[in-house]
This record gives sequence, structure tokens and C-alpha cells, in this order.
Amino acid sequence: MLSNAQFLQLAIATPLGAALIIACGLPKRFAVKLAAVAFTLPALIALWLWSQFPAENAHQYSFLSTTYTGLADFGISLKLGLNGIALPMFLLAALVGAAAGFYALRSGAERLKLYLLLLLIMHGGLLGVFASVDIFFFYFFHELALIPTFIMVGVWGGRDRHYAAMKLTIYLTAGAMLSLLGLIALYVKSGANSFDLIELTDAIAAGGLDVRAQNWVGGLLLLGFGTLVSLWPLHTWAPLGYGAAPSSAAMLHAGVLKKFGLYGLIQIALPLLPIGMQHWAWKLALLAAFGNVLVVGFVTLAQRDLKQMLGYSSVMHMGYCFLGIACYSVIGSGGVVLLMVAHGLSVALLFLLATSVHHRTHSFDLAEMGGLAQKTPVLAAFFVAATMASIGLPGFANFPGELTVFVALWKFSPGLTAVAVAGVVISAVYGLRAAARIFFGPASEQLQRVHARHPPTDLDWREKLPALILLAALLFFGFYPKAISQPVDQALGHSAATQALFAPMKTR
Amino acid sequence: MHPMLNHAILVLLLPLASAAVIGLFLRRQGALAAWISTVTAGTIAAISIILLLHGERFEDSVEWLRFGTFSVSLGIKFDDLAALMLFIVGFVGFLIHVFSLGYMHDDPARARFFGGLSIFMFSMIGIVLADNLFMIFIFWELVGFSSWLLINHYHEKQSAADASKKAFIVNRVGDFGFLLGIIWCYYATSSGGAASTVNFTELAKLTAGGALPHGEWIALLLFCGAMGKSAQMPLQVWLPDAMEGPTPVSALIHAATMVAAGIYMLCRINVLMVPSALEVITWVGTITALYAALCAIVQRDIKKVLAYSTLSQLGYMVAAFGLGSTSTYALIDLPVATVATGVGAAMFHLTTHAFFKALLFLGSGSVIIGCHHEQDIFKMGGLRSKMPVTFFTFTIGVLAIIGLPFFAGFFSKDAILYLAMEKNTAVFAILAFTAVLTSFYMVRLWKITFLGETRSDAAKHAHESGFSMTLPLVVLALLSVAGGYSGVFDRLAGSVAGLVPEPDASGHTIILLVSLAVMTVGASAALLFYQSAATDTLEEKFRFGFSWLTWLKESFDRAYNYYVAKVQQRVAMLLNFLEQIFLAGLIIRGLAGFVGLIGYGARAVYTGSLHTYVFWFLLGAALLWAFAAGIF
Amino acid sequence: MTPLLATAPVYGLPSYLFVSALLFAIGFFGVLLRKNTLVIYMCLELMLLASTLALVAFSKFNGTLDGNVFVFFVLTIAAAEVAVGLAIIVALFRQRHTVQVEELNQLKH
Amino acid sequence: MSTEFLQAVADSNQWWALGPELTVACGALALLVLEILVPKKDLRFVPHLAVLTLLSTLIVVALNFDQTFGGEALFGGLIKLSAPGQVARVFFLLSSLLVCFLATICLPRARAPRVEFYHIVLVVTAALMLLAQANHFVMFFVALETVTIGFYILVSYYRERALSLEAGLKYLVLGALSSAILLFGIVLLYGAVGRVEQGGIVHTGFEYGTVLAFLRENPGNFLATAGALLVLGGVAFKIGAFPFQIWVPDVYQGAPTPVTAFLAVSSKAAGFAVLLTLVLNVFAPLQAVLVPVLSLLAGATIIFGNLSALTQRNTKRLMGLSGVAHAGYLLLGVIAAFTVPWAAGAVWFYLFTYLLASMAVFGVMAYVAGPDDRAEELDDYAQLAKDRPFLGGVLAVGVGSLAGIPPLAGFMGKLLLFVAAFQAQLYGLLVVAVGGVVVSIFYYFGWIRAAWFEIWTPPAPGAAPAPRPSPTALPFIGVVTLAALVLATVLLGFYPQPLAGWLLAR
Amino acid sequence: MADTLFLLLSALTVATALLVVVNKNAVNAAMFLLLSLVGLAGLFVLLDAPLLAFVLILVYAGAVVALFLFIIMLLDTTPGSFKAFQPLTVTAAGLGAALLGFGLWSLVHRAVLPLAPKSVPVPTMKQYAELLFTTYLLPVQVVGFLLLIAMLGVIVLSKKYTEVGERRTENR
Repeated sequence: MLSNAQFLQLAIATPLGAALIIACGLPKRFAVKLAAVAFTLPALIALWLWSQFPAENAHQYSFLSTTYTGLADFGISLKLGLNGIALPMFLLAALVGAAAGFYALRSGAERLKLYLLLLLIMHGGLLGVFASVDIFFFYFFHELALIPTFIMVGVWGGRDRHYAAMKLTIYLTAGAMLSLLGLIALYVKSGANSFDLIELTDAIAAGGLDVRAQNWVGGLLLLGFGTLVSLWPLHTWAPLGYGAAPSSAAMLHAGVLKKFGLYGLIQIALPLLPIGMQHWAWKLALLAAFGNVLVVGFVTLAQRDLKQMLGYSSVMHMGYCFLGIACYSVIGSGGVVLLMVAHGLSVALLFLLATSVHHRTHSFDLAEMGGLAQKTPVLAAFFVAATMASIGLPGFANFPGELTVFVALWKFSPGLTAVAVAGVVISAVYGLRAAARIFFGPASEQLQRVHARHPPTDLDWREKLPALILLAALLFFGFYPKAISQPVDQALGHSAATQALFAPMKTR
Repeated sequence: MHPMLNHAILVLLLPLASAAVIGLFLRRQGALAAWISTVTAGTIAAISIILLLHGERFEDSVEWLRFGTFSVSLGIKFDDLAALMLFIVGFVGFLIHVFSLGYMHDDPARARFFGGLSIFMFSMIGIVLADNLFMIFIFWELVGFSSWLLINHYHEKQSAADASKKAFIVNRVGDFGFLLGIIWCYYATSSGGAASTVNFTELAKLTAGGALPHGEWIALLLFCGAMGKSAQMPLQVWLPDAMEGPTPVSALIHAATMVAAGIYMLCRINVLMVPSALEVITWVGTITALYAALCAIVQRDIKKVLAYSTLSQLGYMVAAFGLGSTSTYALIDLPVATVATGVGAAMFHLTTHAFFKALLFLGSGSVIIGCHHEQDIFKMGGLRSKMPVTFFTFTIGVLAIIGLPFFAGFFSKDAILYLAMEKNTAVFAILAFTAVLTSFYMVRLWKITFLGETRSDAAKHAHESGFSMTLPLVVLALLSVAGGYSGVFDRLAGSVAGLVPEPDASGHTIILLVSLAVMTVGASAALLFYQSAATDTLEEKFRFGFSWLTWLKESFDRAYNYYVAKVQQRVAMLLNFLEQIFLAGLIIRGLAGFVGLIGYGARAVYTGSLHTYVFWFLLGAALLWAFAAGIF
Repeated sequence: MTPLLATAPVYGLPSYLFVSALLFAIGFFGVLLRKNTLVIYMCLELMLLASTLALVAFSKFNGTLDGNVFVFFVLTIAAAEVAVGLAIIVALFRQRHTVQVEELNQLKH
Repeated sequence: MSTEFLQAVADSNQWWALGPELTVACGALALLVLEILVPKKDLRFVPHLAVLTLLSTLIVVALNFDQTFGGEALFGGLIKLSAPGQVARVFFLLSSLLVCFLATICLPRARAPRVEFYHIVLVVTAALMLLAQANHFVMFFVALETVTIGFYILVSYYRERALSLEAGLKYLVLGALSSAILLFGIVLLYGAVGRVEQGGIVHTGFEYGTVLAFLRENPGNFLATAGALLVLGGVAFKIGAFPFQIWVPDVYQGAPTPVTAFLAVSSKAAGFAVLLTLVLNVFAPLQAVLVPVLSLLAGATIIFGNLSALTQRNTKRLMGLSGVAHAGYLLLGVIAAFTVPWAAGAVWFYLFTYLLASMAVFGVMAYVAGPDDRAEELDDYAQLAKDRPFLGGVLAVGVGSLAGIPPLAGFMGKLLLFVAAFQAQLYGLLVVAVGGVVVSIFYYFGWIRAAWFEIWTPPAPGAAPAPRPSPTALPFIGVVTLAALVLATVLLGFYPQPLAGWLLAR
Repeated sequence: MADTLFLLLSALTVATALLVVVNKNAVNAAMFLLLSLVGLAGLFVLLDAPLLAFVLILVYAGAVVALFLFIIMLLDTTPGSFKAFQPLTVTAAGLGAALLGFGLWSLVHRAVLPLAPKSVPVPTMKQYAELLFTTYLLPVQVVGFLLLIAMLGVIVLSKKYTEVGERRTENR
């Protein structure tokens, strides 16, 4: 029997190993079967680890294991483990990965083997990101997951895929490079001579960074991570990229990979750079509130293309996450973790369903749609559920996340809270409008024309199964958010305690 | 754990289970779904009666979410107020379930309908039982969702889709203020160094100890929630449109229970009220009552008339709440230094209104079914003989709403008018005038629908509805009569009933006279003006007045439509334009283009000519020399 | 052999260095100005020779022989370079029938 | 000069220490002999012999990589065996091996003599190895010129192609110019140091150690500083650093593909080997001057290389210009090496990853170029991934590694350089470098895009599409070599231990 | 005497070098280069390196310049092919000249030269030989290889292939 640490390693190794085997030329039908296993296993392991996680000392990393890759002299080693913050994110990655994988298995994409191969690499990278204690590998796995995204957008993408792939690549590489610089800065400035987050934390707690360094490194990390998470006005890649990306890639990227930056800010920047992050808090909050929430919210209202709209709405929701981070409090950060999980699940579900809608309407143009629900009630039900989740209806996981962020934000600035809450109204407007345009009212001419040629069918099991996984998770965390909040609260509370160490430095 | 707590939990979770079962397994088995939902509703009604009569009052909660110092609990506060509301919701809800069995019998999407009803029951009971503001907000939103679901039942109709969307969004606007108010309140409670809380009992304790800071703003923000849900001006626009839903839905949600949730919530948080906020609340309610009554006069659609009358009655309740004094009363078992009379009057009217408005809506549903989905009252007429049970019960409903003595509405309306007379003469005058209008349009409706000759084929072939539909009518008619008597209401409301203002002898006489007068004036005017005709005879006589009222009715919709089409959408288009052209285009693409241009420039220096290359070497040598010479 | 310069000369090391640098500059100048590849090549040789002059001068005034020995290598290498260079120029002339630099710019941008 | 001294010097001529160089040189001679002895039809074995020589030497050197050096100077101080020298040997042998592999693809397609090519490559390889181990400016110059002259010939090797000859001429003139500058610098150093007597033995300014000692005592000496900088100018030509990078694209484009690879990898690496030795062991006391100079060069090189590559469509020029940018990143490491001891190892690591990736890309280019070596525009790569998935994959990995994308080895190289630069507090340069990397993504990704995404693009309507030159058939050995390169690139990205442990752990 | 000789020889060297640059005719340029070499050789003699002067004349005048002349004749670049310097070129070259002038000025003025030893004997042939074959044995070997590949290169670049016939000039 394997130990839990080995299970964690296995979860990451499975998709990557499967990708390697497929790359070596496995025949297609075996490849599909292998991929199915490789998508399922990490999800099962993640659930198992979740059940095994000792919630009472969630601030410490559990399931630790270290593998040396030859850069031990530089303090780089593949150190895996999960703490209270990483655990829900890991679970999110595993679940969304499984859903995206199942959706891809039967998607009938051209050159399916390559598609699955890239998706498996992406999945492995995602799992690795959140399981890495070593921040070098945290970055490394992110990039590992990012590369297949570019190729998938470029090869299997939709409209404008070339421009989108190029823009996506350059933006995200720029963001990643900046954040890499920030991480290197931490490595060098901390004096730990190690990328191991535990050692870094200890070293900084012992020595401390001066205010100037904190401000600079914090700014660097915010800029880098901000680009990756589409902070306004560095967001224009997101709608374009998601508009063009194939469904599974969009699910994994928008759902999970994008959370890399936020996760990095919470897990690394906030505890290690308390002063630096507070230095930027107001600027970040203003950008997020007025840029991400208000401006992008209105821009979302003006979208006609369903996927573009989803992309913009995702950008808008990232604004809440940034606001939560700007609060610099346990409540804010905790809300962000919850919101990340919820948003990851809901946006993945929406992208999945958007593709399913496209299969039945042959269009993403909202103006051409209407009345689809008469033919496909189940699809409509799923879509409505996903929309309701994304606009923060209680019962879905997004609600407790948003609520917590708002509560935290009030303490930071009541005015900005009003702006943020106004965003909830805006999101309700575009969310419901999209659902209504697609599904309700009489059937549109375009739809009748398409249906005359291709009689529509309701969701079949290959679409239902991944959607159900995501929806079930959304509902579970919506009804029982404590499942996430408890370990996260533990972990954050502890880092708050370490931050108290820096309290005297603020007077400097 | 209190021994009756599990009953309350059961009452909360049963409808959720029913909805889940229907949603997951019974999508295609409409009949089974209907029965499961109805049986659930019956069980809820039974348990709610048990809980009401058992007399045990309790509260308990569990933590739902905690980050640092912020925690949200889910809990149950079962006091007399909750018991009364739970009974109304459970019992009226059950009757409407039964009615729906008949009404929705032929609907292909019956399962979805009954599933939606179950979700609604779950959400509404959640509001009723909630013990803190966060929990109320959770179920508040869920009620909005179930309302959306049910209004959108005939989703293939564009108007239904639009109406449901409108309802949800307008409610969200109200919730915007509500949520801000909750959060503000949450932080305001910790000003004294205590832990933040929004638990009702704790809030009551805190206010008893000393007023909360910013009380006025918190109260008004919280009232925003009620404005949305109870459709007060200026957020009333969604309610008339919501009549696109099936009639039982209108009866249950948009007349008897959900729209009353705003009133209920206000009564829950009455400890947070301050006089200046109450003043505002009073006027909002009063104006809504008047405006809605005016609009009701010009309606031709039977459900629309009832919808506006609902609006008007809700205005009454809100005004009643606002009129409450800040004198000390004992609410339940706690000393409270704030409104309470308003609570009593509002809840009293809420109760009676729930009975007679449900009755009226169900009656109209019966009429609509009987007339094969004809809703224009001028195409009906003479239904008295064709649908005797419906006619009889509907008449009782009308009498109750116009406040004929010895019917339920008479007592509750009197209480409100008395309160107004005591507190604010202007409000009293307006409310009294509104009562005139109420009896006018209700009698008009009644007369045109049921009396005279039949005016359309649909009406000619009208027939009485089945047993499942008439039974609820009869039961509700009974309650519409009996609900106002203190013997009944005291039983239902317990200590809340004690808060209903009791006029002294002289006040009693004045109020009695006034209310009789207004009822008589309104009713007789209607009886006088209206004869059985295919067109609105009054409209032909007072064309100007009618068109003015119509304009008044539509002005809000026009304003909102103008906002949506001309302001919101244009801002969105403008920002989108800026985003696409300016940000993504000019700045980002421009930057990329600029770099590309420099790239072309950099590429152009590779001229291919050896001589230029040698110059580069000269440059390099000179540069190195300059460094050596210490020039840099 | 006896030293030719028995008496201390007025023009010492700096003067030789100056001449050497001047030659170097002139050679560079020629490379900059001339269009005939052959002449450019001569100018390059001139630059190499300028260095050898400085080398010999330093060697003399340092009193170490290594500089002079290095001149041997430089001369040999220069000769080899000339051979290869001229071969390339000839081959190019066969292809393009020109030795003018400005006509040899097909590789660009 | 006493006889004892001469005897001692003669004794220090320990030829065994130069075993690898001698083996390679003898292999080169053997090739010539074979050409005469073996009948014409058997000459196709000649390349195999060259490969065999290199491979066996490589194996021997790699197996004994830490046994033959003790840091002592041999040959009267001309040569110093050292750890970096050993690394350089391995590097140049490996690189030449792959150049020979590329030559087996390209040469048969052109009407050009073969034996001489391999002979020159071998001689140049030996000279490169000597160059990296030189401890004396005379040795340095002689080895350098041997390399340079070899390259003159190799660049213009396709003497029937005007472009090759033009490239040769440009390389010749500019190379000779840079040689002249370099030589003048050496002369100035020699003059500045003068005569140093130590323990009865006379040292001159040709010896690295003497120069170092002299500069330690006179760091402000103008003549020596000028000399040092001119020498660096000559080296900058080799590595293609601004403003001496100007020859790069023209020469790369005109040269035969194997020679382009040779230039891009070995010549550049030789420049860096020399630069590291000079900067750390000879000119170290001039740090106050060198750091700003090198910083300026590095910054300008990165910016200029990347920007000029941005819109380039010719793949060979693209490799050249992007190679210029790589030289800029490497310079970052060289500057960092002043203060961060392990940065030199990082530079070598980067060079190795660059070797693997570049050779893979050049291999693909050699195959794609077609029978007449003309298909070298980006448009010629359209549909490559569909028609030849293997080549497409190799190209993607190679280009990705050059772009520095994890998990490929190139990323590890960049990371180490950046960490070193950060520790050396070169913040401004780091910003420039990061900007450069972002810009470089554009053109590298453009290449991958050309090969991978242009799949369903139909040919322009109306105009008859020109027939695509079909890539050369891929023999088994080609598959194996390219696969090995790709595998190494990927493995080093995931598990850099084999190389990093060797280069950095000392 | 030595000073006069220095002045004369350096003037000769520099003047003829300048003429190499500005002369229109390639043949004349080669001839001036020859003269410049002679001046240089004279300077070598002044610097006590008669051997080097001899080698210089032998290698350069005898081989290199002859080769140049031979090639010039072979390629038959007529004097008419000389093109006038363009203004831009002259400007740029003038700038370069100014830079170089500054460089020379600074070189001579700022250089701190080591002190010369009292008296140095003129090196003998034996000393050259000893150095070349002990200390510098390795470079000598390398130069041998260098010459070998240079020779091979010239052959490769010039030898006619077995298949006869001019191929069309490739213009691309």
C-alpha cells in the first residue's frame, strides 16, 4: 500500500506518464482508454487525500515528499505537499481536470491523440502547481501546463485562433517572466538560498526583508501574477483567448490555471511580503474594483459572442479575487480561496456547456439564438445552474466566496464594497440575459434553419458526466462551504500569526 | 437541542428533498412529481400547524462558514412571528399545491413546475426560520431564483422570459442595498468591542443596550431588500409583469407569501429601526399603495388588476410598519425599545391579505381555466351561473379586500387606518383615498367578470372547475372570513397579535365610519359606472383621465426601458468600444505594432553592404576606446 | 651585431607607437572608404602590419624577444589569410564578375 | 637564456596532456591520407571516420573529464589544463560531432568536395579546444586565427553559390578587421606590461598570469585598459555582441547549414570560453571598467538581437539574430561571474542547452531545406507538423528550448543565468533580458506557428501554389540523432542533474 | 642619425599607406603597399630586428603583394571601376577619422609606458630559434595546421570539379 505522500506523487505522475506513453506512439483506442484512467485516477486520489487531510494543523504541509533533481545546490528540489490552502486548489484541479478530460475523450477532435496528450500534460502541470512546496516547481509546473494551452488554441481553436494564440502566448509569457523575476527576487533577497517555501518563510521570519525590497518584489509579483490573472488593464488576452480556445483547454485554463497567480499571491506574496502587499493594496483594489468589476462588467454587457462574454465575465470575477487579496486579511484571503474554487468549477462548467450549445446551434452569436430550451431542456437546466452559480446564487459555492470577500472588503473600504456589490447586479444582468437569449423565447430563425439540417439532441452522457461532476462539486461546496473554509482558515490564521512578526517593521 | 427543533429542520429540508427527487429522477413523471410535491406541502402544513399550536418557541444554530473572525451561521429562530409566518406559508402553500394539481393537470412540464414550487417552499421557509441576516439573505436570493424559475415556466413565450429576467434583476437591485446594509450592520455591531453579529436575538440585545451607530443608513439599506421583494416604489415594476407565470404561482408567490417576505423581514429587524428611517418607509409604502391603486383602475387583464391590488396592499403593510411608534413594547419575550405597533398591524394585514389574495388569485385562475385561458375581463361576463362555486368564493374575497365589516380585511385595514390617523394625517388621508379606489376597482372587476351577459365564445363555454380547484377556494374563503377575528388571529399569531393597535372607543367609531364610507363610495361608484359591456365604459367617458392613468402606469416601465436601452446598453457599448479600439487596439496592438516597427527598423540596418558593417565596427572600437579612456 | 642606435634616440617608444597607431588608423580608414575588395584587403594587411610595428617596438624597448617571435606568427597567419581571402575573391569574381563591395549585397535584411 | 630554462620549458611540453587535440588533428590528417589511398567510390566512408574520431575522443574525454587537469600550466605556460577547459573540450567535440552529422545531410546535395570539409572541421575543432585552454596570448591568437581561417573556408564552401561566397567575403573582411583590432589590443597589453622578472625568469605581457598580476598593481593603466578592451572587442566579434553582431545574419544565411550551426554553436561558445577566462582570470582587476562595458554590450545585444529578429522570415537569419540575443543573455552570466562564482558554470550550462536545441533545429532545417537548400523561409515550414510530425515535434522542442520555455532545458539555462544575475544585482539588465525574452516569444512562437498551426489554411485562391520542396528523406541515423537531442533537451529540463551536477557543483 | 632615419622611414611608411587608401588604381595601390612595406622594414631594422625586416620583405613584398598584383591583373579590374567617394561616406569616414585622431592623441598622451631596460643586445638567430622550438613549439605546430587548411581551402575554392562547365550564376 502506498503512503499518502506517494499517492500525491502518483496523482501528478499519472497524467504525465500517460502523456509520455501516448507520445511514444500508443494506438488510438488504447490511448483513449489510458487517458480515461489518467484523468480519473488523480481525481480519486485527490478525494482520498482530502479525506485524509488533518484539518487541525492545516497550516503545515501534509503528505510531504522530496525528490532531488540535481539543483539541490541551488535549493531547488521537487518538494510536494499540501497545506490547507493548497488542498482545495488541488482538489479543484483534479475535478476540473477530470471533467475536461472526459469531455475531451469523446469530443471527436481531429488528431485526438495529440489533443489528449496535450491535455494530459496540462492536467499534470496543474496538479503539480498546487502540490508544489518548492516555488520553483510551482512556477515550472505552471509553465508546463501553459505550453499545451498555446498549441491547443493554435491548432484546435476557433475564430481568430492564430492571433489569439499569439497574444495569449506573449501576454502569459510576459506575466510568467515577471513573476519568475519576483520569485527569484524572493529567493535571493531572503537569503534562504532555497526555493523551498517552508525554508523561505523561516528565513524571512528570521531575517526579514526591508521595506524597499518588499515594495519592489511585491510590485513585481503583482504585475506578473496580475497579468496571468487578467488584472485590468492587462486582461485583453483573456476574452480573446477563451473565445478561441477549444473547450477543454478553456475549461482547464480559465478554471484552474488562471488561479495560479492568485494562489501565488495568497500562498507566497501575502505571508512573505506583508508590507509590500499593503503598499500596493489600494492601487490594486482601485484597479480591480473600477477596472475589473465595473468597466469589464459593462463591457461584458455589450458582448454578442457567448464565449467572449464568458471570457469577459471571468475577467470580471477575477476582480473580486483581487479585491479580496487587497484587503490583506484572513477573511479576504479565505474568501478568495473559496471563490477561486467556486469560480473554477463554474467557469469550467460554463465553457463546457457553451461548446455543447454550439454543437446544437452552430453559432456563438447570442443575437442569432433563442428558444433552444424547447428542444434541449436538460442542457438549459445545466446552463441555468451554471449561470446562477457564476452570478453568485446561494446554494452554489460562489456565493459564500463572494459574500466573504464583500465582508472583508467592507473593512478595507465601504465605498469599494458598494462598487463590488454593484458588480453582482451587473453580472446578474448579463448572465440572465445570455441564458434567456440562448434558451428562452420562441425559436429563432437561425436555430430553425440549423435544426432543419441537424435535428438537435439533448445532452448525452458524455456531456452530462463531466457537467455533473462540476455541478455536484459546486453544489456541495455551496451547501457546505466549511469543507473548504476550515482548512483554509487554519492555514491563513497561522500565516497571520507569522505576519505578526513583521508588525514592528511597519514603523520603520 | 430543543425537542421540537427537529420538526423545524424537517419542515425546512422536506421541500428541498422533494425538489431534489423531482429534479433528479422524476423529470418525465409529471403526475408522480405533482403528488410528491403536494404531499410534501401537506406535511409541511401539518407540521407548521403542530408547531404553531404546540406553543414551544426555541432557537438554535450551527456554524456554516468561518474565516478568521467572520463566521456565518445557519440557524432557526422559531418565535411567534416565525410560527405565524410558517403557518401562512405552509397552509396557503399547501392549498395552492392542491389547486395546482387541477390547474396544471395538462401541462407538459408539470414536473418542472412542481419541482419549482418545492424549491420555493424551501426558500420561503428558510426566510421564515432564519435566525440571522446572512441566512435571510441566502434564502432571500433563493426565493428570487425560484420566483424566476416559476415566472419563466412558459419559457417559450418571449414575454415570460423577459418578465422572469426582469423580476430577478430588479430583486437583485434591491439586494444590492440589502447586502450592503447587512455587512454594515455586521460591522456596526462590533463598535463596542463586542464580536460582530447579525443574529436577531443578539441584535435585539445590543439595541436594548444602546443604539447602533449609523442606524438610519443601515435601516434604509436593509429596507432596500424589502423594497425589491415586496415591490415597493420604485422597484415595483417587476410584479405586474410577473403575472406571466401560471396563476397558482401568482397566487402563492406574487400575492400571498414571497412578496410578503419583505414585510416579514422588516418585522424581524424592527429593532434596528430609527424614526427617520421609519418616516421614509412610511411614505414609500403610502405612495406605492396609492400609485398601484390608480394603476389598477385601468387594467383589463384579470390578473393584472389583482397584481396591482397586491402592490397596493403591500404598500399598506409597509406604511403600517413605518407608522409604528418607537415606544416600548414587549415583543415576544424581550424588552424592545422600538417599533412594535407597526409590526402588529403589518403582520395582521399580511395574514388576512394572504388568505383573501390567494383566494382571489385562485379564483381568477379558476376563471381563466374555465374560459380557456382568456384573461381579458371585458371578454367574460355572466360567469356567475356557469361557475357558481368560483363566483361565491370570489365574492367573499372581494368583500374581504374592500373591507366589508365582519370580513377579515375589515379588521386588518382598520388597524392600519387607525394607526395612520394617530400618527400622520396626510398618510391617513391618502390611505383612506386608496381604500376608495380599492373598493372601486375590485367591485368593477367582480361585476364585469361575473355579472351581466357573456361576451365571448370562451366565456360561453365556461364551466366550473374540478374538485381539487374548488376545495382550496372554499377553505380560503372560510379563512378570509374568519381570519380577522381576534379569536382566530390571536391563536395564530400569539404574542404578535398583542401588538395590533386597538383603537379606543372614540377612535373606533371614527375609523369604523371612515372605512364604511370609503368602501361604500368606491363600491357604489363602480356598480354605478359599469354595465356589462365589451369595452370599458368608464374609459369612454373619461378618456383623458384614463389615458393619464395609463401613462402613469407605463411611465416607470418606460423610464426603466429607457435606462436599459439608452443608458446602460450605450455605456456598455461605449466601454466596449473603448476596450476594443482603445485598449486592445490602440494601446496593446499599437504597442505591439510599435515594437514591430522598431523591429523593421532594426532589421533595416542589415543593409548587406560591407561598408556600413565596417562603420559598426568603427563605432564599436570607438566605444571601447571611450570606455578605456574613461569617457563613460 | 652591435645595436644601430647606440645613442639614446629622440624618437623613442611613443613615436613608434604613434606611427603604428597612425598606420592602423589609415588601414581602418581604407577599409571604410574603398569599394574594391582587393584594396580593402590590402588595407586590412596594413592594419596587421601596424600591429607588428608596435610589437617590434615594444619588444625592443621591453627587452623581451617574445614580441619579435610573435611577429613571425602574425606574418605567417597574415599570409595564410591573404591566400584564403584572395581565393574567395577570385571565386566570387567568377560567379559575379565584380569585386566592388556595393555590388555584393545580395544578403541583407 | 640558460639551457636549464630551455630544458625546463621543453620538459613542460607534455604532449600527452593534449591527447584529445592530437587525436582529432591526427584524424584530420588521416582523412587526407585516406583520400589519396582509397578509391573514389569508397570515399563515402570518410565522414564516418571523422565522426568516429570525434565520437571516440568525446567518449574518452567525457569518461576522464576530471582526471587530466591539475591546474598546472604546460608548454611553458602556453596551455593550462583546467576544469572549464575540459568542459570546453566536451562541448566542442560534441558540437563538431553534430556538425559532421549535419554535413552528412547537406553535403551530398551540393557539388562540393567532402573530405576537405571534414578535415577542416576536425582541425578547427582541435584549434577550438586549444583556444579554450590557452594561457598565453600567442597561443590564443594562433588558435583563434586557425579557427577563423577555417571558418573563412567553411563559410564560402559552396563555391558555386554566390551567396555562400558573398557570406565568405563578408566574414573574411569583418573577421580580419576584428582580428586586427584584437591583435592591436594584445600588442598594447604586451607593451603595457613590459618586462617582468620573477625569480630569474622573465615574463612578458603575453602570459595571462603576468597580465593579471600587472593589472592588479596598476588597475588604472590606460594602455593596458585599452588593450584589454580591444581584445574584448575581438572576442565580441566571435560571440556576436553589439555592435560587432552586424555580420551575423548575412554570414549565417549564406553559409552552408552545417557551417551555420558550427558558427552559431562552436564559434559562439569559443568566444564565451575565452571571454570567461579573460574576464575572470586575466582582466579581473579591471572590473570597474569591464562591468559597465559588458553591461552596455549585453543590454544592447539583447535588445538589438531580439528586435531585429522580430520580423525576420528567413530561418537562418532568424537563428543568427536570435543567437545574438542569446549572446546577450550569456553576457549577463559573464558579468554576474564577477561576483557570483558559479555563474561561469551557469554560462556553460546555458551553452550546452543552446547546443542541444540549436543542433536539433538546424537538423530540422537541413532536412526541410530540400534538395537545393533553398527552402529556408518560414512559409516553407507550413504544414510541416502534419506532413512530417517527427520533424515538427523536433522543431517545436528545439525552438521551445531556445525560447526558454519550461520544461525544456533552455528554461533551466535561463533560470540559472537570471538567478546569477539577480544575485549579482544586475536588476536593470534583468529587466531588459525579460523584455527580450518576451519579444523573442513572438518570433519563436511564429516559427512553431508556421510549422504547426498553418494546417488547414488553403492556398491562396486563384494563384497556383508553387510546389512545396519536399524535405529530404529521413534516414534512421537522422531520426536517432534528432530524437536523442530532443530527449536530452526534455530530460535536462526535468532532471538537470547530469549536466548541472557536473558544471555547477564545483 | 637614427632620428633622421626614423623620420624619413616613418614618413615614407605613412605617406605610402595613405596613398594606398586614396589611390584610384588598384595596381598602384598594391605598388604603394609595397613601398609602405619597405618603409616598415626599415623601421624594423631601426628597432634592431633585421631578421624580421628580412622576413617581412620576403613574405610580404615577395609573396603577398605579388599575389595581390597577380590577382588584380587576373581579375582585370580596370581603373575606371574606381568610384568617387560619396558625400555620406566621406562624412562618416571623416567622423571616423576624428574619432581615430582622438584615440591616437589619447594613446600617446596618456599611455604610461614601462621603463626600458638599460641596454638590450640585438637578438640573434639562435635566440629566435630557441624560443620558437622550445617555448613556442606548440603554436608553431598549430600554424602548420593553419597553413595546411589554408592551402586546402584555396584548393577547394579554386579547383575545377571533374564535371566541366560553368553553372549559371545563382541569383537569389
